[in-house]
Amino acid sequence: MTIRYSAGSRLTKAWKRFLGAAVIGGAAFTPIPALAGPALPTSQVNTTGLAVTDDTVTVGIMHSVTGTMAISETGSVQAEKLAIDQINAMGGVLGRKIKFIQEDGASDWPTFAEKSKKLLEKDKVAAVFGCWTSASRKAVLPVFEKDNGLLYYPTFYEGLEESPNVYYTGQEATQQILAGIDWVVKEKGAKTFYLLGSDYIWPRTSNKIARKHIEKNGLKVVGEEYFPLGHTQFNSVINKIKLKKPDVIYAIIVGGSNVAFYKQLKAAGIDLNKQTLLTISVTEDEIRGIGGENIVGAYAAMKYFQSLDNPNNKAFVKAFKDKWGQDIVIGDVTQAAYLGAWLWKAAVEKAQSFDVDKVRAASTGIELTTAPEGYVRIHKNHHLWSKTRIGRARADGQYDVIYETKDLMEPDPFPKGYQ
Amino acid sequence: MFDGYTASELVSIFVMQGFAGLILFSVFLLMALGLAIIFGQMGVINMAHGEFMILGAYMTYLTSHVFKGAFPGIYGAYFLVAIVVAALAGAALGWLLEWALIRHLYHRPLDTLLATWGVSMILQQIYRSIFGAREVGVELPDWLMGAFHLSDTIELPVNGVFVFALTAAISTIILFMMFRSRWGLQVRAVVQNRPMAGAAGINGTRVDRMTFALGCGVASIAGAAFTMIGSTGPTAGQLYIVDTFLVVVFGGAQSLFGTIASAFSISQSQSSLEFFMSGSMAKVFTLLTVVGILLLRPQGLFVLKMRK
Amino acid sequence: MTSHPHVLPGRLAYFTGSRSERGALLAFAVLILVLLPLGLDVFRLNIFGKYLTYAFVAVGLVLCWGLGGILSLGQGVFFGLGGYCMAMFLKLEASDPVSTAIQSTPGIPDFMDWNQLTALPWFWEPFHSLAFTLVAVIVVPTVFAFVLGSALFHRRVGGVYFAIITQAVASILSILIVGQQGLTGGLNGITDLRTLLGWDIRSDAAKYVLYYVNAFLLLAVILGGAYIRNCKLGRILVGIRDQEDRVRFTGYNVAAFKTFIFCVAAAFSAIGGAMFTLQVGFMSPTFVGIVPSIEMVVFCAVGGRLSLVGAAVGTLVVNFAKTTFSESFPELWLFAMGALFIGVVSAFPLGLAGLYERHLAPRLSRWRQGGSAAAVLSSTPGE
Amino acid sequence: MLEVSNLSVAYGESEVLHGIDLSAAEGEIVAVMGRNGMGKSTLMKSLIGMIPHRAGSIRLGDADLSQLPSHRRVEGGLAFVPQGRMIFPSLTVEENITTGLIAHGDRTIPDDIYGLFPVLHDMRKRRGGNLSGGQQQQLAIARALVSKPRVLLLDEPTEGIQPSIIKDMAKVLKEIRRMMNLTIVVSEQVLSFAMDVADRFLVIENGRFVDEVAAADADEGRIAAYLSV
Amino acid sequence: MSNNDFVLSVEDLTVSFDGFRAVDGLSFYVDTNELRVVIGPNGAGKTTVLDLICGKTKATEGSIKFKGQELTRMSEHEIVRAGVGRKFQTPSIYEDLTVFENLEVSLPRGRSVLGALAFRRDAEVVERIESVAEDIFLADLLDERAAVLSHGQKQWLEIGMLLIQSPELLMLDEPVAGMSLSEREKTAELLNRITPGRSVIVIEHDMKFVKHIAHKVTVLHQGKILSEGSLDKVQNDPRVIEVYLGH
Repeated sequence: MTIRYSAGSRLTKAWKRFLGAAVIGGAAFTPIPALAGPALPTSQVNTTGLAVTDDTVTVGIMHSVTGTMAISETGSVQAEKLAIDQINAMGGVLGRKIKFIQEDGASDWPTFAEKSKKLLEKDKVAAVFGCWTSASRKAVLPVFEKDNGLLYYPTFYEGLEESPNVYYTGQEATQQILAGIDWVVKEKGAKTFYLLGSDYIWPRTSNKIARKHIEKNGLKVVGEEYFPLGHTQFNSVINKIKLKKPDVIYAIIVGGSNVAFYKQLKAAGIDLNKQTLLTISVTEDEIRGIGGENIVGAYAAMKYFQSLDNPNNKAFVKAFKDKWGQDIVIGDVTQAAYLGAWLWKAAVEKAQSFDVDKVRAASTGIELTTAPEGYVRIHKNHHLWSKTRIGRARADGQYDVIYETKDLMEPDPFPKGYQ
Repeated sequence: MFDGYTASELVSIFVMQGFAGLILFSVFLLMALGLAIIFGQMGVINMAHGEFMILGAYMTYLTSHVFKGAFPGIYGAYFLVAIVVAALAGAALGWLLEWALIRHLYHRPLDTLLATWGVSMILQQIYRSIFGAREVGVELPDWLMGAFHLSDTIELPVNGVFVFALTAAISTIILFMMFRSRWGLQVRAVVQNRPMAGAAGINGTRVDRMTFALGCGVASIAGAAFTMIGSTGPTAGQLYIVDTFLVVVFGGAQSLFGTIASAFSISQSQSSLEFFMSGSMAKVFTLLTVVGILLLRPQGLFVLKMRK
Repeated sequence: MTSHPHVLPGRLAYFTGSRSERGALLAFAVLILVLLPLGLDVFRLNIFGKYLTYAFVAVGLVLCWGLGGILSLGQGVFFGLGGYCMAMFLKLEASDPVSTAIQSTPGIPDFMDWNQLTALPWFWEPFHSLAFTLVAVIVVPTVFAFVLGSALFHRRVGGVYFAIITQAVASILSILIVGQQGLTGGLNGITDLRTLLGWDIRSDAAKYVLYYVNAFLLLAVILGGAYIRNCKLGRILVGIRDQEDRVRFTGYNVAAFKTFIFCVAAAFSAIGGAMFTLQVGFMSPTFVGIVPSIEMVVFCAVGGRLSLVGAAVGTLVVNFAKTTFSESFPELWLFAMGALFIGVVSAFPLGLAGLYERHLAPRLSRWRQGGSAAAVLSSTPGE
Repeated sequence: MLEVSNLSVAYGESEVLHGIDLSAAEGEIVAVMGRNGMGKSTLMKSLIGMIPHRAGSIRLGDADLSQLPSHRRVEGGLAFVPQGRMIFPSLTVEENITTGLIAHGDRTIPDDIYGLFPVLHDMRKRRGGNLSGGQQQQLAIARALVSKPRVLLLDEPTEGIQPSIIKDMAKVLKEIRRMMNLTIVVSEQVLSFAMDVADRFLVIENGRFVDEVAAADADEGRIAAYLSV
Repeated sequence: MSNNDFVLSVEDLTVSFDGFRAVDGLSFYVDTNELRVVIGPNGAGKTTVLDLICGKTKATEGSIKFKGQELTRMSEHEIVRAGVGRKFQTPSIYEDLTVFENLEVSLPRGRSVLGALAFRRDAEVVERIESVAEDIFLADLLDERAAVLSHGQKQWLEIGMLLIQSPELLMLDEPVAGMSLSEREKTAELLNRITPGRSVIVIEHDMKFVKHIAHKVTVLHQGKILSEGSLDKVQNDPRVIEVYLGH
């Protein structure tokens, strides 16, 4: 399932893949952009009427800044703007500065569809960085497919999708889930699991995969429950957990419900230093709302934590804080959103064109060694190869990274045997 | 359904579920009290009720920050201060709102509904502009953490006990104010016969404003209490509004005792159902039952019998 | 003061009503049939088409709320039910075994497959038929409204209580749809709808066609609403709103009339929902909840709760403002919208149409009729 | 003391009081006599401000009360015992009386009130709605008196009251007048009661005063002609 | 005697609100072609009796038979359809509609939902409405909004709205309240004109008016009949004098 790479062979393999891809050759991809040379004529890099001039290229940022989802999507907007700033500071893409048009999806799926139509059909943007919930992505998907747009989608999500017009820069479900469960089984000797989730497709699909994986390993799921979004009363399920005494609470609760869940868990006397809890939905962003003291000791399985100790990340965190304030926290999705613009830039430069078809053709195999999470590469199924890490929540709202998969996890949006 | 539980576990389930129901009851009642005062006594449909609750939550958040900065030594006490601050802030805003808007709409209850919906949108955006779109966490003082261990398997969370106690206290105070204070006397007189109350020398306008402010203040106290168990974000208030209205209507709009009974029955049924089915379905069933009973008995559980 | 001749020429006149109504309707028809299609590109036109689907709800509310005094805060339920019926048909068409070959169970909608369903649920089966679907779009929401309305109105639940209960119903249904995602598509809704009997509904040509279908349906609904308002039933409704007891003691079964108009409003909303699905290409539970339901009441209130055309115009104005505002000042949008609510409700209870009737129409008629206006004004009431 | 001039009241389009003039001296008891529907209650309600008047003035001493809301008129020295008593049924007797204290911010019910109406003291914890008609009438009067009025308005106090109690009521009213030196304006259609209490009679028909008689010259037959069926 | 000979027979009718018996074992009978006036002091239960007959209030005990049908078990609109019309104390008309429309809405044709939808304003309808309008002195005001009518005209309009339904029992609660003297005279003339062929019950205080119209007078006091008979008889009944004048 995962493919091993040695540090040494990584570049070579990528290189071969790169050559294998039948695209405009020559300009070797390098994550450190070349100084802007003589820009290619617009007529050559833009044959489909996108909003590209001799100096600028226009992209879209489309997230909710109002409504219930604004809470979650703010970080993504900030990351995307930071990436665009940085790229512009380095000379832009194909010698053109990136201009962005920001649209508010207002936490409302039809609005997302309407705004994506506007961005693609009126503004003719070269790419869109946006969406957060699956529902909003599902709503805009037909628009992107019909208008042949390009969407970089940052959120970890349920998989079950592979659109030619979308690049998924967060992890799909198996990447997060399998590594996490394997780890908890191995390290904690877990035998029984209690699965919890908010009531919509991502938690349900994820728990389905988790359950299959748990049962494949001969272990047991002792409970599985879902709650309406925004639910704030978890006392009943906490009582059940207390009685069932599972080895692991596997929680995929999202949004405001998290706050209630962890506070009530703590208040009920469940100490997460003793009771193992593994989540794939709580990033540093969510902890701000939950309060570090309420979740300290919990484990999270995802690909990025703010505390990751590598030079890429240090630079990223610093730049992010310099731009958006020192108090800010950066979660997994924020980092994934940051990757979007860079991946697009790399693909455009490889394709030497903004044309969507050419960018898409160039994308497979694009790698980013400058990614804050370390290294990512675009799989031909439009998802990213990435490592999965386990973090342990600290009282200050950060995670200690205590484990990472040795290998990159292969994205597998339609996992055989887990459906 | 009970397979796999031992007898003692079943007892524990019973006790702890009962207590979970009590906590839910406290939450519902706290939410509904303010509304019961405003809707039940004044006939105003305040759709911004949820936003008044959130105001209380944000006040708690601010108070905790002030304490962290200025009085770290007595940080644990911030929560009690926060409740007072929340009550005052809610009452002040309510006073203002009544003066600016509500008093012009007393004879058009459905229009108060629409206008206060507009108020709720504006308040949400104000919160978002001031506190940001993200949820803010309020750190609970240590003394509210943990659980009372009654037995090996029976544990009652301290904050749950506190919410329950707070609700009991607030309800008692409100009942006391309604039925023992001169202000409550005026409110009841105005509700029963507004023109006659005026002819007896009671300033109905002032009573209205105070009543509205009190209802809003209580809503904010509920919001402050919610920071212990829920989230604080600009839009969190909307989650509660339907439930809250149902509690009040189900209880019989003009009866505070009805509100208490209705909060109790709704919370207990939801809490028990949650044990047997998913949270979503439990909620659907509870709401359906409430609506069903309201179809049979539209005036709610309790009606004040009065001859006109 | 307006003086209507009490003998109307014939039944057809019920569809148009007074002179100013005729004028407003004509102007609106010109706007949506000629000016918008000429002035807007297909993208903007499609967005206006979407707004026009909300206008169905607003027109229904004029009958139910403005005329009959029944404020429903659950119209999203009917919009949603109509939309879902249409979406189920389109989804089944999009889920043929070939395009879904990748699934564990090909031939069922993708979200069912994700939720481990291995067969199509029974209530989906009839939605293979377009004829059934078209009937269901109207009948399902109407029957639902009938059951709810007759239960509530026979118990004489009205006013605020009715509003709160409809709100609770909206809340229940949206939790149910989100909770039963294997059957309904959950929070995502039913997405990725492509063709109607093989005709690609996403093409520009289809958007024009659907826009016009929608526009004509809306005009038909407005005419139907005008008929109801201008015929005897409309006056009975006004009577119920203002003097319910008098109507009851005139021998009318008040509950039956209330139920009827509630059903009509539901059916109108449902048509809007179905047209929404066709034009936007998906249906989502976000329409069933209380927030959109209340917003639709506001569209109606802004346009004028007593004017059919006014409500439709109000819907366009508010939504257009929302799009424009939220493009330029997303943060300010909620302030503007909130202020609009408060302003309309407290200062202009009759909305835009009220402003027109009160300020513009008299001036227009004076301008048109010249001196004869004085005669109208001088006709004093008896004694 | 009380000076009402040119008072007109209309319900919607139709005027029901057409320019009433009424004055009452300190310590005087004036009876406004008339059958149902002649405008007695309308007059009383507009005096206390429960319904708005279209024109005219209401002066008490030096103060013009006509533009004030009801509770300010009570503060200004008017008190009202309405037709049908209108006590607050779910409030206790004590609470009902207390509502009258609020205008002047007083805290306790003066003892002489219970002295006048001992039955109210006995029943002070009972709900007002559970009292008999006569007791409710006493309660309504007590509620009015605790606001320390200079002018007491009573609207058909005998309605629905046993004849024996009516006699007592007349006595009590005169006692009150004596104790507090009050001006009392009472609307009535029961002649015998009015004859018992009033110093002067005004007869109202169709919104106008049509006759005025001092008690000394009162011809029972003359007034009865206006009232009898 | 057979009570079925009467159009309306009310027997042992009682209604109590929280123990208070507003109507207390009342029995009375009204014949066809009869105009009955009910008088009595305020609070005697006059309006409550009308409420009970038309179904607005449900009786605690007793029976109300109208042409042999038991009204206490029927819903309000069924009672109206059986031929009972009732005018309220304060004129309740549709102020937003014209006089013509007020009468049209009251026309018994198109009483079902579908009937109302299919209702057509044909020559017959217009003729009927115009003739009733003539009766109630509003022929010239047919196209005015009802809101602009004088109080007395509103009273007439409500009477007209009942007349147009050709009820066999017409109940009028204070029909001349707020009317000028000349209006009262016209109303008395109207009532005398419409009584033949039906029964009319009127609650009224204006004794001059009562004198003009009453065939028989019933005096209610504290929910019971105090006296009944010709106007002369009740006016001289000492109990009536006592209730009205005291002593």
